[in-house]
Amino acid sequence: MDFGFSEEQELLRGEARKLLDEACPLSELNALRETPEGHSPEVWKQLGELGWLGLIVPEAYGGAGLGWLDLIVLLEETGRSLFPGPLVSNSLAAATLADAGDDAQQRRWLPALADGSRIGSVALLDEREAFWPDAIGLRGQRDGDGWRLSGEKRFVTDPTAADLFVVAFRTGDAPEALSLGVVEAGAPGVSAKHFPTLDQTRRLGNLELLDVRVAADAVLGAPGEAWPAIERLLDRGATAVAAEMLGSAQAALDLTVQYAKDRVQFGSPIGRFQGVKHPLAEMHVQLESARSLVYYAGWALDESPNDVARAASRAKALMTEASSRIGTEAIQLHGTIAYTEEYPAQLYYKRSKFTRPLFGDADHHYDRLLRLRGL
Amino acid sequence: MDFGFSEEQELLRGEARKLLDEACPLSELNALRETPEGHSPEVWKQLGELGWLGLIVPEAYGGAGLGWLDLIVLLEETGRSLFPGPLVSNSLAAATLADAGDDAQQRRWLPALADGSRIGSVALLDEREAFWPDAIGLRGQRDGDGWRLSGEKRFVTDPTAADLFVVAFRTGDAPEALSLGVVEAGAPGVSAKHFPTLDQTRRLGNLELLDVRVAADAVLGAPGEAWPAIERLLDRGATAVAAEMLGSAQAALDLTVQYAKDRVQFGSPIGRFQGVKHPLAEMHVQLESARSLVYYAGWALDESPNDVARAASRAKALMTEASSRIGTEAIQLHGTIAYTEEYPAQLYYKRSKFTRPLFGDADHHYDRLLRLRGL
Amino acid sequence: MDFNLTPEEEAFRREVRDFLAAELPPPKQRDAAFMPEWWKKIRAKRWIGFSWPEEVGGGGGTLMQQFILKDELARARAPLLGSDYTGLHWVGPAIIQFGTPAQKARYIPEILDGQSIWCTGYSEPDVGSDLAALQCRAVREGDSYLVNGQKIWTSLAHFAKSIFLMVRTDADAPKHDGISCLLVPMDTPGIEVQRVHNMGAGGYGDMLNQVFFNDVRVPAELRLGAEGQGWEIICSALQSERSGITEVNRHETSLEDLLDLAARSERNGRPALEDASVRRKLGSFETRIEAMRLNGMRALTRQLRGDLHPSEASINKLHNCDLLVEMSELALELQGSAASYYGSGEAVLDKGRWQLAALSWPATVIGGGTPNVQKNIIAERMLGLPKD
Amino acid sequence: MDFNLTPEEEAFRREVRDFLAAELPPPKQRDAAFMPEWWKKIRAKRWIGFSWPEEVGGGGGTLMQQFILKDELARARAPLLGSDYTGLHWVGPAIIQFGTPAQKARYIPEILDGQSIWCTGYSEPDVGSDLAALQCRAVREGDSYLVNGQKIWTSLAHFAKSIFLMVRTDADAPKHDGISCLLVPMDTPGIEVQRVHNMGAGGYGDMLNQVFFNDVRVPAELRLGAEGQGWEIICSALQSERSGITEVNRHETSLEDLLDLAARSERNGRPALEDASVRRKLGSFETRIEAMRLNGMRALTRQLRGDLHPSEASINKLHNCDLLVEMSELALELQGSAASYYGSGEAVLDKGRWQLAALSWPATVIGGGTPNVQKNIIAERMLGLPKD
Repeated sequence: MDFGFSEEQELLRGEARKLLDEACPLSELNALRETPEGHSPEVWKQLGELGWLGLIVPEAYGGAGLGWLDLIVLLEETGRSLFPGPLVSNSLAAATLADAGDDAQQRRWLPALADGSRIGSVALLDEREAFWPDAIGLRGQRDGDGWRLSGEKRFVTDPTAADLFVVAFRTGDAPEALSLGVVEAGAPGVSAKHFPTLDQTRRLGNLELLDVRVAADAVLGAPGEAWPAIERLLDRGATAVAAEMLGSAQAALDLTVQYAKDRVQFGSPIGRFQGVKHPLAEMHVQLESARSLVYYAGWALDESPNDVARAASRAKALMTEASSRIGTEAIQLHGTIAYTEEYPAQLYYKRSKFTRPLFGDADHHYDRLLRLRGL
Repeated sequence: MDFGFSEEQELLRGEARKLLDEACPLSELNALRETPEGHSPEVWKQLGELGWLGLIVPEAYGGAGLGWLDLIVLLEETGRSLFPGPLVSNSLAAATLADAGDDAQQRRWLPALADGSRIGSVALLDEREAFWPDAIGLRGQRDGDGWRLSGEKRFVTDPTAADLFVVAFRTGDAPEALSLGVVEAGAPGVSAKHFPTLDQTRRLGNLELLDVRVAADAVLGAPGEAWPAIERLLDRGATAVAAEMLGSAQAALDLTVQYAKDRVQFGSPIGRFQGVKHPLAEMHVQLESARSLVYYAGWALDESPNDVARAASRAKALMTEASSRIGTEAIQLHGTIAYTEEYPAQLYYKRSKFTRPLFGDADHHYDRLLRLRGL
Repeated sequence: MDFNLTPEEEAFRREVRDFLAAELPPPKQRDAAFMPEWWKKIRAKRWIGFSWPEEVGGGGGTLMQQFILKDELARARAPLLGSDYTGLHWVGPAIIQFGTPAQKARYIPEILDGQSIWCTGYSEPDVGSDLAALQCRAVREGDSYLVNGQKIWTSLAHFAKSIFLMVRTDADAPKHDGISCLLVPMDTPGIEVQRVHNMGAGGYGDMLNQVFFNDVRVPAELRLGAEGQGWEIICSALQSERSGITEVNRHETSLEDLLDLAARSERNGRPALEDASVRRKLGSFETRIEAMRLNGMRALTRQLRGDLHPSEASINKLHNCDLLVEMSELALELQGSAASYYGSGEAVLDKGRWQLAALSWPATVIGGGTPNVQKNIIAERMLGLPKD
Repeated sequence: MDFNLTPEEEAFRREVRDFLAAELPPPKQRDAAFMPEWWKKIRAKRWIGFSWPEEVGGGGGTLMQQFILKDELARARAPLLGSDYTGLHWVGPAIIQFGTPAQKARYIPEILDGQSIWCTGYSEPDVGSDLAALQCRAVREGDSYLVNGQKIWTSLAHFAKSIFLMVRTDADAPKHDGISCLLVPMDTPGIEVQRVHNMGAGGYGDMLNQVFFNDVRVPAELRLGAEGQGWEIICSALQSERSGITEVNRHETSLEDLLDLAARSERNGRPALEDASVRRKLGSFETRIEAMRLNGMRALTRQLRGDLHPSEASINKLHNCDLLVEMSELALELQGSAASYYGSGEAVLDKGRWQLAALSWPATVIGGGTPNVQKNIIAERMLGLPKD
């Protein structure tokens, strides 16, 4: 038994941290959010060249052929630096293609997602924001051997940066009669838009589909039988977001601990007072525990498929609670400086609220854990 | 506007505290719980002579003709001293007779409840412990112009001390088709028993009814139309229990504050550390707030009937949270001494758990507050 | 115990209510032209400065009248009473209590008439909760003081006309005894203001600044109170109504909005109002808001009887902080991912009022004396626990 | 990262599992005669003292084997490993590390064979969390010490055969340096034991005492370690497996019982398992129990690699306290008024296990180093915050 990372993984962590600190420091975030892309295409290209965009893509399709645990190392670092690039979106699109696509489909799309020449995202939700099969409402109309889609997918991450979308749609009345198809951003009838977000470092928006054709060879797997693949996608999404949250929550906690050591009030550092010290200890406990769960979920994705649902739900649930608490208390334990634009505490706070609902909040996952026990 | 007590009320408080401190100190509780009555008949007699058992009974029926606010002053003091006598049970039985009984019924029973020669209690719950009309299941069978009852009423306070019970029973299929009747302990088919409780200072048990006749002149109000009176009884019960909780929670908090001032660890009183100081401040805030709500509920019972439901639910809800937290933290903030038999902290802890479900816990009342808004 | 009003108080409540019904349009109909007109009208009724003595131009309202006025104004969602919030709440009362006749004559009327805009110079870079440690120096030179130093988190300084400035005039005295208060025009040479943007950049409450004092010369006649009396001025407050009824009514408005949001929301695929956890939270908010109202009325009763504990307000301050944070959190949770949208676009629910709430609570929770400071006050001054 | 066992470890797990399947009857079939037989069998397998070196009679189990053994025993709801809990967990390891050959030969075998019953003499009336302030005096007189003083909260003292006693041998040294450890027979003249009953009087865990020492003469050869080495002995601990897997499995058993209770309960007139608030709490318990398990495995990994942080265990200790308190609270809430019944009567649900839980958590939560102490340890030793 070994609950630790390999030397290669530690190396990856070190390189990622170094690159992100240099190429994408917090001080650049304000400038980046004003660009059309919302992130730096140069840095994205660099990540592609390093092979990091295709970490989990099989080598046969241009990827590094590594596992989720490796991706989690990288995501923890992008979370730490509040990296604004579409790494989660792209990784989930690639993972779903690798999971549910046939050889031709993987050959067609994966290499571009792995080398960074194209960006992928996933479009799951529409009218209702819930993570049960019946929440997906967008209905595909038969069109020869393909389908036609008209409607709006909501809460799509990086909608305007993405070149292609893995879209979930309904092809029957039974709750689980769902399908997955690939829609390209440039295809007729496709338009994407993002809206300003509270977390200005992340983009979110809608994918509008006006009579968009999904040809038979763009449908992943058998039509009407995609729910298991969608559920795996949800678990990967929950784990990936949790890994990013782990990095940013740790950064927020580190910042606050350092402030508590440095800031002198009433003649001593405020970190001497139990009113500051004890909440920090509690947050450390919560975060270390969420860390254990996130790492285990990554391991389960690679090695223990039957464990994934529970592992991912536990990880996202506790990580969401830890991140949300740390985000808020990082503000409260600082003074007024916490909510000035120049100081990063407010960025972590906003990020913690942004990531909370993605792929299900703590309430959803605690509830799901009981369902997984048949309760 | 005057949110304070009158001089007479302050006088009552002072007298009650003095009498209870002398006649019923905490040190006597262990001995009293071993007696058949579970409380001191002598002290009960004394309370009767002082007129305190009939505080809210109209003067015409042998009472003091005072209000709920006066009773709350007394209950706060009995709560503070963990007085084991059946004051809440007796007061609720008397209040329901005064509320729903006719002149003859009041004349028949109230004077004895007011002077202490007989003790009353109420028996509402049976199979289900909920505080909506449909939870009352015991069904009355028509018998001439009266009714016959067979079944078990559960969670009856002071069941073996009481001489008569106000019993709720069902006389129709509609959820609210309920009646109230008086059952005397000595009547054929009536038997009561109590079970050992965690809070050894309070008795709780069952009232068993085996083909017990309730004559027409023992039914309070019109048969099948008692729900409004029962709901008022529930509100009075919630308020009365909350008033007792206020007294005992304050005593538990006082004990803990004093300990924090006296107990020296690591060279200074533990009350200097924010890890002790801040929870105590939070509990003080919660308790003072519950205090405001309890007093207001008492005032509303006397003066503002339309306000009672909301006022009572708010009071019982916040008081239950405050009491439960203070009960638990009084243990945690002390050392090992807290859970030794000789030290009163454990008595307050047990009492806080005992009173939590009575007349609805915090969850019930928060939920009810939304129902009262039509939500 | 009696929660009814006397006939005189009832009459005053009716007067206020009738006036508001006649003169105050609903929030949506209030345009730019409305505010100056409104202030003129309520100034005529002496409701601006209503708690101030009549001899300085105030309303001379009794405590109960103040309570009634604030209660009615908040229920009617009336705008703030007067344009110079800082002048009306901090500077005016201090000048009434500590000012010379000349200072009163000069400053009080312009505060009441909305001709002034005050800011307060308290916090400094190394001085947060421990305010008495402030370092900004004022050295007496003849008839004036020479001020050097820096203030931070100075709300409104970028358009204030004057600053209510706390300076250290005696570096050798114990820290509480060496502070004095100066009333300084912001256009005095040597004052420089730099904006500090907050996290809701451009939005509500974005009015923080740093203020630098570089050899600023302030005539000694602009000192309020005696030299060294600054700490007393900071701690003092005129006898005015302290029930906090305005905050209570504001929370009640928020709760109504939140219930309305909950009725439109889902949790885990089911109506949010069927979720026991959501119901419990909402019930708890309602209960705590009512507790604040009643706590305030208990405090007011004690104030009327003349025995109000000076730390009493800390109890409701903690409730206020908790409610601001928890209600905005629940509102964001109810919105799901839509909570991430910001601004005024179509994707933003309820015109973004909850996002604004999530960005603006820190100004109150931290700016108003942090919860930790309030807890220390309660523990030490009300429960008698030893100081740290 | 790898959560699989090596073939050798798998083989050991199978060995344990097979043994338990063959030899351990289900809980209900275990009668009074069973325990001594059971201890004889597992002593023969060297599972009592499994982490101790073979040369003193221990099992010499590797860290991973210890983990596997504890995990399997707990899953099978096996009874405690050996009858002298204090001897096995505190006294034995200290004697192995600090004892003379004669002390080892005299005490270790009887601990392993269940012939000893130890108690520990740490706390004193004025000494709680600040253990190093202990005052019980031992004065050297020739070949022996004369002990005078008092201990309190001494578990098991009323039937212990020996006490692992911490005394002050040097009143002038800094408080951590003047403490020594004595191994004292309880029948030594001058020792008096008084019971202190706890709140679950007569029930589980009611084994507290005060112990008075009145001119108790203790031969110097019964001193463990050097004079003044007492604090080091208190702080030390033999290298044994620290994953906390036993507590984790115990919580899991509790959670199953709690889910079962919830399935039979109502909240506000509806099935408790349809109540979102109850579901959320149960899901949170499951999640934190699993986090404890994984935290323990991360700690074990670091222990195997030789870089375990000595304060690591505080993280799971806090979870442990929270879970004990919160799970018993929810169980009481689910039972409603039936939670008030105590004892073994028909009215008591689940044989009173939750009432017992509500009365027994303080012994762990307070007795095991209060949560506040654990938070200080985490903040100061892991986060590097300054000491108070």
